[in-house]
Amino acid sequence: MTLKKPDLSVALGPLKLKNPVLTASGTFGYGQEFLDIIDPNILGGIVVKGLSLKPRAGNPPPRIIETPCGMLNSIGLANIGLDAFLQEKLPWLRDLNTNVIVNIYGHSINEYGALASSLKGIKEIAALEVNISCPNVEKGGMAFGTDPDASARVTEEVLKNSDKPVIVKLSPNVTDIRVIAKAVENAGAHAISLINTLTGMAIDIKTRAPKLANVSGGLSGPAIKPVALYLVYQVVRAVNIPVIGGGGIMDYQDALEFLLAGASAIQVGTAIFVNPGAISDIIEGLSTYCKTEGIFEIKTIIGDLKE
Amino acid sequence: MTLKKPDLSVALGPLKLKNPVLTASGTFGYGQEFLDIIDPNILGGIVVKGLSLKPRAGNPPPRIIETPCGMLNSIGLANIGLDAFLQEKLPWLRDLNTNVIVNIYGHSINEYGALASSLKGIKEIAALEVNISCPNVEKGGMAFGTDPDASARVTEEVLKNSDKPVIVKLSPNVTDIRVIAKAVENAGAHAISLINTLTGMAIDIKTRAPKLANVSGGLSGPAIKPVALYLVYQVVRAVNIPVIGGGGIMDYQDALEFLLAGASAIQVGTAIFVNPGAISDIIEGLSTYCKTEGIFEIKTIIGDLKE
Amino acid sequence: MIDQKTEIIINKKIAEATYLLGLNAHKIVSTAKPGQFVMIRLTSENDPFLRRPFSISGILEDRLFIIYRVIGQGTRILSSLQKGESIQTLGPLGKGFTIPRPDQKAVLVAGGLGIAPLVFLAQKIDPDRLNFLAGFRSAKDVIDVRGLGLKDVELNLATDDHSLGQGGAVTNILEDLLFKPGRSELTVFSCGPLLMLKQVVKITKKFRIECQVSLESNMACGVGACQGCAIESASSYDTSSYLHVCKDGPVFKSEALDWNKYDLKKT
Amino acid sequence: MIDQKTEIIINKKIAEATYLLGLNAHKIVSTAKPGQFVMIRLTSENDPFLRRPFSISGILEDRLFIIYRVIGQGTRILSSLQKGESIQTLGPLGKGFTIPRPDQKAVLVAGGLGIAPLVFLAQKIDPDRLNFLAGFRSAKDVIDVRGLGLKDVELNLATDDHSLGQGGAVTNILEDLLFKPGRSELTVFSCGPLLMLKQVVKITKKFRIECQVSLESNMACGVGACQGCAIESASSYDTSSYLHVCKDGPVFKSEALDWNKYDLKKT
Ligand SMILES: Cc1cc2nc3c(=O)[nH]c(=O)nc-3n(C[C@H](O)[C@H](O)[C@H](O)COP(=O)(O)OP(=O)(O)OC[C@H]3O[C@@H](n4cnc5c(N)ncnc54)[C@H](O)[C@@H]3O)c2cc1C
Ligand SMILES: Cc1cc2nc3c(=O)[nH]c(=O)nc-3n(C[C@H](O)[C@H](O)[C@H](O)COP(=O)(O)OP(=O)(O)OC[C@H]3O[C@@H](n4cnc5c(N)ncnc54)[C@H](O)[C@@H]3O)c2cc1C
Ligand SMILES: Cc1cc2nc3c(=O)[nH]c(=O)nc-3n(C[C@H](O)[C@H](O)[C@H](O)COP(=O)(O)O)c2cc1C
Ligand SMILES: Cc1cc2nc3c(=O)[nH]c(=O)nc-3n(C[C@H](O)[C@H](O)[C@H](O)COP(=O)(O)O)c2cc1C
Ligand code: FES
Ligand code: FES
Repeated sequence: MTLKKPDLSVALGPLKLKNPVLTASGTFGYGQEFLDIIDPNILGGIVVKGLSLKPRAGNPPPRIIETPCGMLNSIGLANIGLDAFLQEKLPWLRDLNTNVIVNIYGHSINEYGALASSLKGIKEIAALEVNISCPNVEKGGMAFGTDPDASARVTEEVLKNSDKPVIVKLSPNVTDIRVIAKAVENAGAHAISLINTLTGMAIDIKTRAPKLANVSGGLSGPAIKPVALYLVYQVVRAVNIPVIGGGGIMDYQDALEFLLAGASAIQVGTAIFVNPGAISDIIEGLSTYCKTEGIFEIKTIIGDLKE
Repeated sequence: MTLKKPDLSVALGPLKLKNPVLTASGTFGYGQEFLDIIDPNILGGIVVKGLSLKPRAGNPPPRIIETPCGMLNSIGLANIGLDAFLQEKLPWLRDLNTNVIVNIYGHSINEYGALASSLKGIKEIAALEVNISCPNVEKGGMAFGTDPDASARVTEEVLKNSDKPVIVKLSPNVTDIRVIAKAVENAGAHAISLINTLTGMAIDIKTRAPKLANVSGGLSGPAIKPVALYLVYQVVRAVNIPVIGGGGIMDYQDALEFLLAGASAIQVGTAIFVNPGAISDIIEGLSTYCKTEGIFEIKTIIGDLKE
Repeated sequence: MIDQKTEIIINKKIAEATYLLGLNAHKIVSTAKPGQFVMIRLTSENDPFLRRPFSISGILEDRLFIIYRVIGQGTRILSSLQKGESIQTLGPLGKGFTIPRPDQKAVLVAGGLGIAPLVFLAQKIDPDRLNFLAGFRSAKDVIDVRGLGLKDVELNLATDDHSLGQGGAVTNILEDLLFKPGRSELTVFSCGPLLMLKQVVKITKKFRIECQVSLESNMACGVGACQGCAIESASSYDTSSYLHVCKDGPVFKSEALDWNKYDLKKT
Repeated sequence: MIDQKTEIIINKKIAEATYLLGLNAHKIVSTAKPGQFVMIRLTSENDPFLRRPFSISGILEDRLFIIYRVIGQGTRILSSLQKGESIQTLGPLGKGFTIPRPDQKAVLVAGGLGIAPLVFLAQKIDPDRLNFLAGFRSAKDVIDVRGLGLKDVELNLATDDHSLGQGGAVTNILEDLLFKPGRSELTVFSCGPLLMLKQVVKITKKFRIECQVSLESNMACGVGACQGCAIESASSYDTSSYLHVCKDGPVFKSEALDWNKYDLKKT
């Protein structure tokens, strides 16, 4: 007889996850980098580094600056591009026993569509996460994500060219995120994820120059958790599709806050840099929490906020 | 012969400050609360707690929650109201040898105007700071500050009813702060201050309820510094009126970052709670810095960012 | 009120998860009164961010003592600090207890760590006129106060798990006591978990006995500047609907407060 | 690569603002090579937030040694940690030096704290085939390496202020040395401030001598996942324009890098 364990599985629309813990795009590479320490197969899913049609070198260094309880990055979506991804990374990702979600980014609406259609038919790719919220690129990125119409058009284009569940990743740098959330919902998105980073900067008082070569960057880490949680709370109440929450999650308690706010799954990003063990700690922590609290299925606490 | 000291004075349009350090509204009361520790007269200016026409009890408790490198507050503009301010606080403020700036808040555009006209003629009030950015009140507050037209109309109304320099305090919770900044500049504002708090929330995983009775609150402290600095940098480049920068300033190095980004003066808020001595440390730190770096006048480093 | 660097002279465990902290606070001690508190900065980094409020549990020459319980990040860090290290301490803050007149008798009712401010108060009261009731969860939580300037004071103990003293709630002892004659010259002073305080207030109200309670609330500034520590007042008592624990309290007359409003808060 | 709890066995000052840290790192040591580094988590709180990279300066059984200089918040905290405390250490990371063949001679050129990775490298080289040049600002900054497994190694010292060894830049010693015969079998290994490295690269290029340098860059992950530690490559050498210090380095052949791009960076 096997002992009954708490059921951590959750659903993101058509997508089934063995647990609600995903890695956030750009913080876990392709799952290979931390292999000595983290078995990607324990995850509910892995969201790979943002992918573009052509390889991108990214922004000039310095690209990373520590800030109080967080960090700024201006990586600029450096990535190997579609072809190398398919040849070098996909074979490895295929063999994983977890949901592989590909985060895509385009300069134009067409590029988003082209990426989606290139990934069509690859059944080991569980879903697409559409990044319309990167603050570190000149064209595209956040420019789409701050405008409801453009957000909707990108979503539609990806859907048209894809055979997979489409998750749209929103930017926190907007006046009313519910407007954007509703626009992508109406455009047909299967799920929404948030938040991408907040735009910020830092100045070196010795050189009197911006610390990042790119001047501004994206703020992530525990510093932004309260902002992320509130945006997730708002979006959950504005749409009827599942929401993936994240931003500053460091431990299982943080993860629970997002689940209680209504997120169906969560993403862990910057925490991995500081503590790679955070991934397994969070999954175990959620399991122990469920056991202790007598919660048989974690999905029952999603959105169970007492107001 | 007196030794020459670095000149820390700065100008905010018509307003002259002996140094660029102001206290942020709501964090230094009326200057009396910390009197045993901080002599308000060392300051470039003090911005008193947000004032409304009628007394406001504020939001129900809990009103304050610690977050990583910051805090959330949902005070809700609790204040004694105009009459009590004039009777109980003004006589004391009058005798101060620093710029007293009154932060005003109204439910409607008319209320802003009424407040401004009630403070007309009181020569010891150096300027008004118009709060169109409080996230913790249902009506008014941020509702004005996220809309360029409403921001402009509040500004115009205050100007029409006032004989003082008018500073408009902006919200960071917007898609493009430059649009709002330009709107208030065009409406005639003498200066702009930013940032007010970012909206955020926290959830108690034991009770499963929001930690703040008001659900959401305003995030302040070092966590938000990178965001604040970038918004200041953007606004400085968008308008031709002086900018007062703040958000998460803890020490003189932080203050310098804002001055280099182009702020003509800075506000210290939450730092005071953690370290009341921060106020004098910052003023002294700036003076020592100028001496060490051979800067005779601090105004020469305002906006001196090497890009 | 002074913000001073205070050197740790002692930081030792005195009960389950409970520590006695002694600080060299020569400036703060000079004006500190029972019921007042201090705000301690735990680190010069920014996490944990805010200072932590702690009642003053006693003063010996230039030494200030605090009794604290490790409950979270801040108190965990506090418990790891060593003798010789220094921390920044702001105080004394708030309004303390109105110390009973020499002709009055005082009943102190402590629940758990609520004993902290009452120890300082007890030091100011003639042991003959003092009845110190203290409830704890279990024997291992009991704090021995005799070493804290109270060598002649016997705690009237209750433990929830019946492991020491009287079994059950400390408020039962209070109620028994008030049934005895002579209660009119009594004042009750209490600090502890909210549920206990509510019970104490109910009992003293029934017997029409003056009751002063020390309350807690989340705090940022500790001095009345931020308005973060608001609690609901009994509107009959004060027309502004909120009081501030840091400035108007932490000690309040029980009738100043609106006890019906304090349900949701955890203590 | 392993992330393990490492107990501090020594943390002592060895020169001006410079410390030797010894860790019990039995898992990491088993595969560590000269030139590799570790990422240390300084606190379990969130400020300072990121781990800090430090080169491995030597290994003795299960002990891993680091030489570090206090320059900011993180290293200040590191220097305050006591023997017996534990910190989380991730390593070994990156690609190390290509250790010279027994028939080669090695010239190690250190600038200031740049000596840290070279000490470990020197431990792997026959003292007879080793020439260890080290420049420091002043005599008080000089790190005595003899206790660090290099008892037979004499540093060829230069100090900027002429207080010890040869006065002036350490690169002058290098240049003098390379003018001597027999330079063809030499490899130069260098680590130090950017200006010095540029000089070393210029000199070795002039004499057509192989040169391996160890570089620094701001890092978040240390393992190649974040792409934060990018530096410009010599495009002739590699078509992708950035290399990553944590994964492709920190040790690079000098010709792999685009030295013209490294002007603005502070070191
Ligand atoms: C006037 C006053 C006097 C106090 N006296 C004592 C005392 O003598 N001994 C003692 O052990 N405790 C006392 N407390 C409670 C003490 O302040 C908290 O236990 C402590 O702040 C917990 O910090 P933490 O980081 O360990 O817990 P965490 O739960 O991690 O703290 C998180 C945040 O919540 C706040 N917080 C948590 N619990 C409380 C609480 N009960 N009251 C107020 N804020 C809280 C913290 O200050 C912090 O901002 C007093 C509180 C007040 C307001
Ligand atoms: C591969 C590698 C090996 C290193 N080996 C050593 C060594 O053996 N001994 C030693 O003393 N130092 C070494 N350094 C430099 C060391 O990492 C920094 O001195 C240290 O991070 C400074 O931290 P701080 O908090 O004291 O300084 P702060 O300036 O407060 O740090 C702020 C931020 O900047 C980063 N940072 C600051 N200086 C550097 C730097 N020079 N390189 C990379 N990041 C930096 C920090 O990691 C942190 O994120 C190495 C750096 C790298 C990349
Ligand atoms: C170094 C770095 C690189 C990132 N790259 C991407 C990316 O390629 N695509 C994307 O959608 N988000 C990217 N992000 C954003 C994260 O996926 C995540 O949304 C954000 O960091 C907030 O979560 P966190 O605080 O848990 O890190 C990146 C973040 C960091 C720190
Ligand atoms: C407790 C508290 C009360 C505040 N009250 C006001 C207010 O009444 N009016 C206002 O314009 N801003 C108010 N603010 C915002 C601050 O003035 C400041 O803009 C913000 O906190 C960011 O700066 P900081 O990080 O230095 O605190 C308040 C902030 C805090 C923390
Ligand atoms: S804690 Fe700031 S007013 Fe009480
Ligand atoms: S530090 Fe993350 S890739 Fe090098």
